[in-house]
Amino acid sequence: MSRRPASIYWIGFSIVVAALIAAPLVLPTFWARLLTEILIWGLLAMSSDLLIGYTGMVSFGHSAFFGLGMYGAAAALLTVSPPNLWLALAYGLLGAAAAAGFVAYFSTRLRDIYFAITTLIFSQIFYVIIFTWTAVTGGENGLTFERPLLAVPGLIRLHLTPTNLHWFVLAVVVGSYLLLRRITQSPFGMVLQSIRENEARTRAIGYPVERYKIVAVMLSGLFAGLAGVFYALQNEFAAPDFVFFIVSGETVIYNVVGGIGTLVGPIVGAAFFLLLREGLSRFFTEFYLIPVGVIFVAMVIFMPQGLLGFMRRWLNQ
Amino acid sequence: MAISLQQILIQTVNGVVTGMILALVASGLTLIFGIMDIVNFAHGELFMLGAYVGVLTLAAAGSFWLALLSAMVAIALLGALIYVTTLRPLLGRDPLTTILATFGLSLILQNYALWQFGPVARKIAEPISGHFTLFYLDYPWYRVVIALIAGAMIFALWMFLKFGTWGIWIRATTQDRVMAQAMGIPVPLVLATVFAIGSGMAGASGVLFGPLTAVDHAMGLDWILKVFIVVVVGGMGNLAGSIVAAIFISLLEAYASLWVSPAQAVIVSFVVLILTLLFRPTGLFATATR
Amino acid sequence: MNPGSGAAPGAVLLEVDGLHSFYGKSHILHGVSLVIGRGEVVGLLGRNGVGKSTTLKAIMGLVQPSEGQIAFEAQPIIGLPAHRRARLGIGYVPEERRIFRFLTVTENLRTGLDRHGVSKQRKKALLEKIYEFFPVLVERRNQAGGTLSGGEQQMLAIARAMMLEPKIILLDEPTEGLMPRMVGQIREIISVLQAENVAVLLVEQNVPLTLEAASRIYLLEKGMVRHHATVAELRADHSIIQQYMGV
Amino acid sequence: MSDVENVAENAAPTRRRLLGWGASGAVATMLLPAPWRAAFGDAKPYKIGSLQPLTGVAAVGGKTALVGIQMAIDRINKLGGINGRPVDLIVADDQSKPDIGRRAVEKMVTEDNIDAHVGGFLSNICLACMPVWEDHQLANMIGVCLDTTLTTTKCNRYTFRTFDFAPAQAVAFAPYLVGKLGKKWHIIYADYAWGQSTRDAYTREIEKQGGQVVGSTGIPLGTADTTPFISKINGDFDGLFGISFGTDGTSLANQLYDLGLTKKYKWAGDGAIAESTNLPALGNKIEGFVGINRYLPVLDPPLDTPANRKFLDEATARLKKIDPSGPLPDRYTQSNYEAINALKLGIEKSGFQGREDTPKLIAALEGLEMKEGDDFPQGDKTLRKEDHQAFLRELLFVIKNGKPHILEAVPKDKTLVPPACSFA
Repeated sequence: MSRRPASIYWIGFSIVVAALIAAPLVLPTFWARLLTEILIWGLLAMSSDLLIGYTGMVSFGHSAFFGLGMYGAAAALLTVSPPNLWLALAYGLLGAAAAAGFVAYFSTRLRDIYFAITTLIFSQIFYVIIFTWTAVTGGENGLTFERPLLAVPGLIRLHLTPTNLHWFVLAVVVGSYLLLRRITQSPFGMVLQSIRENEARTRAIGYPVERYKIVAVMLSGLFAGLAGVFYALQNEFAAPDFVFFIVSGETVIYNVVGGIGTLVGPIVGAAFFLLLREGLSRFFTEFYLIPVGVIFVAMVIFMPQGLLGFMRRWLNQ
Repeated sequence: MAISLQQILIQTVNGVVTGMILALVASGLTLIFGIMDIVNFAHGELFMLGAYVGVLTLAAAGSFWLALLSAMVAIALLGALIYVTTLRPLLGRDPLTTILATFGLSLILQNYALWQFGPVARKIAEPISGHFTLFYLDYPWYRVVIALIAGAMIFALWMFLKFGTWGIWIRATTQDRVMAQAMGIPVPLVLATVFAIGSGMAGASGVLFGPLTAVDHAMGLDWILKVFIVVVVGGMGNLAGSIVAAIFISLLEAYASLWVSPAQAVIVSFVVLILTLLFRPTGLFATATR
Repeated sequence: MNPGSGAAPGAVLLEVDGLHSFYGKSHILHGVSLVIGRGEVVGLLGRNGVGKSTTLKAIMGLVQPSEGQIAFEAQPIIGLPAHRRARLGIGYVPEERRIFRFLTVTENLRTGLDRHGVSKQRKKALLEKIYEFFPVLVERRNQAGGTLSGGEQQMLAIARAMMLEPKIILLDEPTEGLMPRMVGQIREIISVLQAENVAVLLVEQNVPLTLEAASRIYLLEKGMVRHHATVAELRADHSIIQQYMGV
Repeated sequence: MSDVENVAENAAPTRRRLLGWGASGAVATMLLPAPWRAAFGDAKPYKIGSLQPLTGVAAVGGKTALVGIQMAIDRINKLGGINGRPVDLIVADDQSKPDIGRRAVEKMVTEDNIDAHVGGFLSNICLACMPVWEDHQLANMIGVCLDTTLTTTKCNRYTFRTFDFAPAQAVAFAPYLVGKLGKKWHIIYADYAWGQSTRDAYTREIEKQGGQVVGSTGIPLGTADTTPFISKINGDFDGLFGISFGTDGTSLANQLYDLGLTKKYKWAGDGAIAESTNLPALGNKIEGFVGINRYLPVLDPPLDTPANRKFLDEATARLKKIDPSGPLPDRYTQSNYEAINALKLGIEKSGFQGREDTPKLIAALEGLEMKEGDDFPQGDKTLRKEDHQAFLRELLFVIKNGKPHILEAVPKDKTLVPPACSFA
C-alpha cells in the first residue's frame, strides 16, 4: 500500500467512504443496518490489529474491552437522566480504559501464546463478574436501555435514527482508522513494529518495551471500548455474552481472515464473516455453521495472508 | 459458617476425582500442544464425539468397557484424519493459525453432532452402581473407579512415552523436531500418531465422564476453558505437570466453593493461572518433572 | 577453476549440483556443486554466512533448495524428507549439536538406533561399539543429555549420528566452543570414522584441523564454490586460504 | 378426520425439508408447494416469524419448540387458514447468542416483512429483541422465555406470554411443598438471573405457607461436575428444591442422586429438570422427583382429553423425525403450539390484516380467554390485560418408572400473582 502513489490511495479511500456514506440511502433497511454493525465489529477488529498486526501480540481479551465499553455506556444511559450520548461515550471509554489498564499491567510481561492466554483469562474474569453480579449488571439478561438524543448544546438535537447512527458510526470508524493509521506510522508505531520484529533488540537499543506495550494495549482497548459503546447504541442492550471469550476469538478471526497489519483488513474480515454467515443461514437454516466452519478452515490453510493479502497477490499477477 | 473437617475431607475426595478426569482430558491436549505446537480448540468436541461413540456402542453391544475402547479407537482415527487433512498443512506456521483452524473444526464437529444425533441428550449408564458412605454422603464407587481408570490411562501413556521406541521418538520430536527428522525419525507419522493418541484420550474421557452427566452436542464447551487453564498451569506440553495442575486446581476450586460464592470459585483458578504465568511462565511444576 | 570438477577418488557417494536456496527473500546459495567419494573426508571452508551450514542442511533435507540436484549413491534424493535421507545413510551433526536435552544419553542414541530392520543383537552390538569409542558416554548413559558438558555433548551428537550406520556424516563446526584439548579428540573421531569407511563432509573454522583431517577442500564465498583443491595444493599455496577465510 | 390426519403425516416431512433447506418461508413455498396451498388461491399469506436456537447450547429446546410451531401452522393451513388467508412461517436461528438473535429478528422484520412474531427461547435473547418489536410495532408472542421481568419490570406493550412464569408456579407449588413434603427447604439453583429470581419467588411463597428456606446453593451455569458444590449440602432440613434446566439440570439431578442426597432428602423442583427431553439422559436417577410443570406428555387426568391425545400423537411423530431417539413433546412444544393458536384467535377477533393493525391485535389479545380444546390442549388460560401474562393450570407430578405421574392439578385461579408491570 505504501509503495503505491499516495494519490491513488486517497482516491480509493474517498470512493469507499463515499460509497459507505451513500449506502444507507440506497440499501434496504436490513442490509443498511447490517452494514452499520459490520462497521462496529470492524472497528473492534481494527483495534486489535494494533496489537496483532503491529506489535505482534495476539490478544484474546478484546471482548473485555468491548464489553466494558458497552456496560459503561449502559451505566451512563441508565443512571443519568435524561440519557446523554456524550456521557455514555465517556463512561464507556472510561470503563474500557480501566479494564485495558488492568489487563495491560499484568499481561504485557508475557509474550506470545502466554500473552494470549492471560488476556483470555482476564476477559473471563470480567465475564464471570458481570454474569454473576445480577443486581448491578442484570446478569445473564443483560441491560436494556433507550438510545439517547444526538445533541450538542446550542447546535443540534437529533433522534438517532438508523441512518444518522450509521453516519455517526462511519465517522467514528473513519476517524479511528485515520488516527490508528497515523499512530502506526508515527515514531511510536515504529517502535511497536520493531518490538514485533525483534523485541530483544528493541530493548537493547534502549526503548522501555514494557511501557510501549502497555500503551499499545491501552490504546487498542480504548478503540475496542469505542466499538462497544456504539454496539450498545445501535442495539440498545448490553449482555454478558459480549464479554465471553468467543467474541475475542471472533475478533482474531476477523483479523486473520482479512489480513493482519493492514487496519482495513480486519474490517474486510468482519464484513466477509458476517456476510458469509448471513448468506449461508438463508440457505441452510439449521446447519449453516458446518459450511461456515469448512470455509473458514480452508481460508486459514489456503490464504495465510488473509483476504486482503490474497487479493493483493491476485491483483499483482 | 464454620467449615468442618468432614467437609474439607469430602472436598478433597471431590477435588481428586474431578482432577483426575480433568487430567485425562488435559493429557491429550498437552501432548498435542507440547509436541506439535497445536492449540487444539476442538479438543472438547473430540471429547463429546467420544461420548456419542460410547452411547452408540453401548446401545449396540451393551458393554461399557467395549464402548470405552471403541470410543478411544474411533476418535483416535478421527484425530488422525483431522490431522492429515487440516493441521498438517499448518505445520511450522504460527500456532495462532492452529487455534483458528481448530476453532473452525469445533464449529463443524459440534454442528455435525447436532445434525447426526439430534438435540436430545443421551445417557451412558455407569458400569458400577454401588455406593459407600463418606461421612454424611453416599459416595458412588463409580467416581472412584473413573479416577482410577483415568490414573491408569495416564500411567499407561506415561509408560509408553518413557520406555517404548515410539515414546522416545515422540519425546525427541517434542524437543527438536528438525533434529528428530535428521535422526531418521518419521516425524510426519509421529505427529499424526500423537494427534491420534491425544484425540483418543479425549474420546475415552468422554465415555468415562458420560455417566456423570448427559451426552449432548454442546458438552465439550464446559471443558475447553478449564482444560486450557490446566495445560498452561502445568506447563504446556508437560504431561506430569498437567496432572498435578489438574488435581491442584480442582482441589482449589473445591475448597474455594466452601467459602466464596460458587460462581466465583472459578475465579480462583483464573487467579492461579495468572499468577503462574506471571511468576513461572513455563508452568508451576516445570522443574519438578518432564 | 571450475568448481565441481576434479572428480573424487573412488566411487562417488554424494553429488551436489547447482544448488540454489533462499531464506525468505535473501538468496543464500547461488549454485553450490560438490562431490564426495565413499569414505572420503572433505572439508568445506569459508567465512561466516557464506552458506556452509545451509549446504549441509540442504543435503540433509532440512532446507528445501529452489533449484539444483542432489544424488546419493547415484539416486536423486532431492524430494525426499529428511528422515528418509537419514535412513539411506546420511548422518548429521549440527553446529549447535542439538542434543535432545531431556532424553538420557541412551535414549538419545536410541533415536537413531531403533529403526526397522535392525535385529536386537545388531542393536546391542552397535551400542556396545559406540560406547567403546566414547567411554565418557558410558558413565553418563542414564543422565539427561542437557546436563552433559559441551565436549560430551559433541561426542554424543557424533555418536548419535553413528547409530544410523551412516555412509556419510555431515559435521558442522564440531570444534566450535570446545576446549583445545577436545579438538584433538574430534580429530581422532574423524579418523575413526574414516577407518570405518564413513565419508565426512566437514564444515570448520579451524583451518589447521581441516587441513589435517580432510583430503580435499571446497572453498565457499557468497553462496558459491569459488575454489576446489586437494589439501596438498592448499598447503603449497597459503594465500588461497587467506583469500577466502580472510585471516 | 382421518383424512386430515393423513395429510398431516404427509405434510410433516415436506415442512421439515423446508426448514432444512429453505431460505425463508416465502421462497420455500414457491419451490415446494404444500398440499393445501391450492385451496387458498391468491390470498396473501400471513407471515409469522419465529426466532429459535437451532444450534448452540439451547438447541434441544429450540428444536422441540419449532415442532410445536410448525404443527400449529400446518393445522391452521389445513383447516382453511386465518380469515381465509394461509400462514407462512419464517424461521431464524439465533445460535443461542443474543447478537445473532437480534440481527435475525431485524432481518425478519425488515426483510421478510413478518406480520407478527412467535418464539424466543433464551430469556436474554428475548430481552435483547424487545426494542425491535417496540420500534416496528409488532406483536410478539413469547414461546419459551421464562424470565420473570419480561412481564414485570421490563414488560412491553407488544409482548405477550401465553404460558406461566416462576412467581405463579411458586404460588401453585408452595402449598404442596410445605403441606405434603416438609417445612424446611434447601434450594439449589442455577446461579444466574433466572435461577436467582426463581429462587426468590419460591423462598417468598414457601415462607408464606409457613415453611422455611434454611439454605441455598448456587451452581454456575455450564458446570459439568457439580459435586464440589452439592457435596456441601448437609444439615437439618426436609427437602431439596432444584431450579435448573437443560444439561445443567441433568447433571444436577444425576449427581444429587449419585451422592445419595435425593435419598436422604425429599427431592422436588422446577419441572424443567425432569422435562421429557431430559428424561432419557436421567434414567432411573430421577425416580421420586416431585416437580411442577404446565404440561406433561401424559394422558392422565386432567390431560385425558381427545385434544391432548391428538396433540401428543402428532407431536411425538414429528419429534421422532428430528431426533432418532424419539423424544416426547415437552412444554416448549406445547407453549409454542398454543402461542400460535393464541395469535390466531387474536387475529380472528381483531380482523388484523397486517402490521398496521397491530394496535387492534393487541387490544384483542389483552384479556384473551383461551378454552381447552384442539387449539389449547394444555387447558384453559387467561392472558391478563395488565401485564400480558397468562395464567393457567399447573400440574404437580412425580417421576415413577421413568415417567411423570400427575399428583395434583392446581387450577389457574390458584396461581395468581398481582401484576407488576406498567407499560411505558
